[in-house]
Amino acid sequence: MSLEYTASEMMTVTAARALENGMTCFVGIGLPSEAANLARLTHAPDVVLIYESGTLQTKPDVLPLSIGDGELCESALTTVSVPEMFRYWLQGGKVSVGFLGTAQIDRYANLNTTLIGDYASPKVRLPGGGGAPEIATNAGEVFITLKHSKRTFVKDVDFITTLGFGRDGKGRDSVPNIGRGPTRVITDLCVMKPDPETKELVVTSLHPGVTREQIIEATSWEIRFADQLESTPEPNARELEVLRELKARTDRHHAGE
Amino acid sequence: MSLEYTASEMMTVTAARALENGMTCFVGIGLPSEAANLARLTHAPDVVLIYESGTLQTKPDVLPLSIGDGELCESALTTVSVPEMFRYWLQGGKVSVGFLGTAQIDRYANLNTTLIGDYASPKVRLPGGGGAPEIATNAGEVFITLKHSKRTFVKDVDFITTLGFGRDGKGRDSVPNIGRGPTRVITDLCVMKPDPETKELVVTSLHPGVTREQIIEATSWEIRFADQLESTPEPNARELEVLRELKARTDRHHAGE
Amino acid sequence: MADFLSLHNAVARYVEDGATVAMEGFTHLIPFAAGHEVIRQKKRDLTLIRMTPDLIYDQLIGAGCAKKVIFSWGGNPGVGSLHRLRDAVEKGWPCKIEILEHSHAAMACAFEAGAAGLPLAVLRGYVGSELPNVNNQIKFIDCPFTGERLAAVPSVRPDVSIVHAQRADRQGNVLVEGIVGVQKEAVLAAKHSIVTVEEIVDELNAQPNACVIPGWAISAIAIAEKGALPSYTHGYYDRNNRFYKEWDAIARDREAFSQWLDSNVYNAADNAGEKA
Amino acid sequence: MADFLSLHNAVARYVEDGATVAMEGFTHLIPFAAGHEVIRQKKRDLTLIRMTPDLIYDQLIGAGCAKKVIFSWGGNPGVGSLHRLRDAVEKGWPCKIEILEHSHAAMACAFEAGAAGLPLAVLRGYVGSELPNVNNQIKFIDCPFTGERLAAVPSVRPDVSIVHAQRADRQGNVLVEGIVGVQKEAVLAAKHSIVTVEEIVDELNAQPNACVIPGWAISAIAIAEKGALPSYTHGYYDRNNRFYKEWDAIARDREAFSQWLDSNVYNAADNAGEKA
Repeated sequence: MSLEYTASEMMTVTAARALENGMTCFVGIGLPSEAANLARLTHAPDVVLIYESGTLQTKPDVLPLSIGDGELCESALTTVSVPEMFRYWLQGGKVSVGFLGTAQIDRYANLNTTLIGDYASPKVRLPGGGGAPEIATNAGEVFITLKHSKRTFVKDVDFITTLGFGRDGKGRDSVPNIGRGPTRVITDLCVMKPDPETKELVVTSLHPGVTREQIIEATSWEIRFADQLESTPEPNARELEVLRELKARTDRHHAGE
Repeated sequence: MSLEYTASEMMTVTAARALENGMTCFVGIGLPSEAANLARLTHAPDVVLIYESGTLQTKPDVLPLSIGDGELCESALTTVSVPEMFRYWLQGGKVSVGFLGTAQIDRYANLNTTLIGDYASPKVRLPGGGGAPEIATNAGEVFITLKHSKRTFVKDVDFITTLGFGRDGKGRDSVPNIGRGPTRVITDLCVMKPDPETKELVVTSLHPGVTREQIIEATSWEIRFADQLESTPEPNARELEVLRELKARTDRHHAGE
Repeated sequence: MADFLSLHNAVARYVEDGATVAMEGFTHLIPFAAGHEVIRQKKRDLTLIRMTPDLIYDQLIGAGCAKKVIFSWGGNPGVGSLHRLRDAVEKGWPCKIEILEHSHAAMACAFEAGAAGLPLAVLRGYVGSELPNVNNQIKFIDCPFTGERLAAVPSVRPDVSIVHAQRADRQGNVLVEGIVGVQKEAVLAAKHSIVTVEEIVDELNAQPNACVIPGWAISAIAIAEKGALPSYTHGYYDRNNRFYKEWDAIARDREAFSQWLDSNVYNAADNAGEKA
Repeated sequence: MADFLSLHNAVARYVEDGATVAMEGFTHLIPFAAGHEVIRQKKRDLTLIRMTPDLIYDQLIGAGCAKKVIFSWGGNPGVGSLHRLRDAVEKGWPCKIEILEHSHAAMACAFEAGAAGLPLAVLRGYVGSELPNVNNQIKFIDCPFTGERLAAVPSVRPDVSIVHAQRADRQGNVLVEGIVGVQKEAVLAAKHSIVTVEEIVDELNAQPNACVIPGWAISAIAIAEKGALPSYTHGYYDRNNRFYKEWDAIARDREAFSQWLDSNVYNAADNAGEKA
């Protein structure tokens, strides 16, 4: 029996499945937040979600539009100040996984959310680093989720806002007290992981119906594929139902005043 | 009309009068706490009392035995963590006056609460610095109150736990971001202030009935007297009544379980 | 002891041209009413500090109040770019602005250090990021105990901080509840501070460890009902998410923005927050 | 996720001979029941960290559990000396102990830095004090922005921290209320942590910004009713000030102390806190 679902749903469900029950997850807004809450509402009821607004162990009923929606605070175990969030909880080593989105990613999983072009006179000015630079280094590991396209998957990012593995893949070598960094990248086409040696991102799993050519087409560098290339398991009915209800609730909520 | 009062009451009332309404006072336990609360209950109803236990703007009905009695928290505007107390409120420059006691004080108003004798094998081990070292440097100014005796008023303290004006009176010179230091010392015999030039403590006011000889006798260095020696005003009836009631309430409270 | 002033008088007294100003509120409690008052009073050459510039700084920048922005995330949360910020950075409209860019962790620590009266904040940060290449205020020190290399940034110590809160009592003590962000730090770090509140009450009814800022640590308190709209005030009203989405279209276009500013700020009373 | 253990099992599992242990509680919420359990289990060679050693460390030192004490104020608050601490320091009874002495500000900052995962704390401290002459863990650094000389101390990162709190819910989340001291920092800074609580409840009923420590940041939770006596638990029972005064006479005399220890600790169940 095959279910109908979109590539975007496939991405979110796959990202959600990456989170294990009991993990402590520092959640970025947007796609990561959608995936993290789907995980919490399905296979990982005890996943602990933390948002940089200071909301600890929050269980929002609808997805927040911003990182500090009232919903997050009302459903949190407690809410701490933003300095405490970054100092005690993130830097203090209490976060097992940071879940990030990005505007641009390169082959060493470095993230750019600063700008396209030159810093002094940018072509496109992006919002900036936010919490990501320290989430990426102080969390135990990092999951990244974003849509796959030539524009977003570039060989070298214009600017390293947030460290993946650096310009040469060695950016974390011999740095004390640093997390493992990006351990998987989940897109609407596939899952990628860093090569254990070179740290270059390698496709390890193709989503159902996606071809190698589609991925090559959507990636600006010569993307490699794992020898043991897997096929990503399809979403199940419950995941799709929970995700769709969550998004419908969210849309209704944010349409109101 | 003359009232009956003890030397100890004279000391407390004089110390209390040093606090002005609206000052923000970081209060040490014991004599300073007694004086600060007397001030609050008499001429300075809006004096803000802060204790190092984190209790901000507290109004205890009885004197606390310890720096963290429940009374302090229950009557406080709010209670913050101890790191916040020392970082935001004291070091952050929000305290106009630190009110301290001490075991030993010397002619440059340096305080010793660490030990008598040698550090490695002390004759008497005292409790230690507590909050005093940073209260004395981060508060706008410092008031000190203690009983006058040869044992407590020494030429040079055995150990500078807390800076007055250093071993030579120049300990605050050209130190950036430092408070004015001890501006008055209130004992059961007199009030002393640092000489504006040398910073050596000088008697500026004699309590009623006290002679110069008594002070010379109770001080281990050759104490100087100001040219314009004043006579400390006597306690008034209301001050004595409020002080005695406060102490009676306190005794009853602490005698209970 | 805080003075109770009108919002107009508080801004007139404490916000000078050329000042360094932090208007804080992490998504929650953003002081929009006060920001609009700053625009109405045509303050100029401000250095604006804020972790998440948000719509309030987009409006201030578009209105020409800013010469420099110090920030760590400059977007319309969940929607996209701040088009007025981009227009100023990319095309210099209405004037060229300088930016100084940090990470959230560094700015949060810098506010904390400012409140703590320190000249610098130390954090385990910026590892492998290229932000230190473009921000000369990011330095590194070696831990004298372990030798570990740690980042250092100057503390934030604004001339004026402006925050919004739920309520004040008649002594000027202020309760901040919910997502408290760096509001308390902003007030304590600043030379002067303005707190706008929803209401003034006889009793704060705060819990023992509530986030309460004493009146004697605040310069001025001004009532601004719904002063955080289109952001929200926990316990009073919700975030106007729809307006955040609508802002995208308004801010994309200089003309549309200028018209919005005319109708909603310049030609509005100082409780303009209500209409945003 | 915290394990719910008996106090005996929690101490047996996490407090090893030779460990660095912080039992915190600033006058309020001092974990006496847990301290007594450590004495009963005859733990040895502990490095004991605590801002205000208080009676609990006087008892541990007198019982021979400590080889070193790191502290900033070692007295019986409002009463006088800690005679067991003095006897150990001055006369080496029952064994010689080493002391490492700080100011409150430095230790508070060191706990904060430990919770923040940093190797050091930076403060404007120890100016003119002779403590740096006798404590080689106090160093000075120059601010790279202003050149100001600032004190630096190593952060506190104990092997085990033990604190007492009002209550936990069934997921092990703990509410601490009232004078919160450095309790949260102690738990977050430590490799392992034991929290004793007055009771376990279905709902914490905490305010939005209450001091709540999540269960997943705690190693073990043990019920210890009246576990803070003779100190107190805000909302549950008052401080036994009379006992603090009586302790002076008990602790002055080795014999009286040993008898007290026999009757009230060694020959008492693990809810001994109740009788103290």
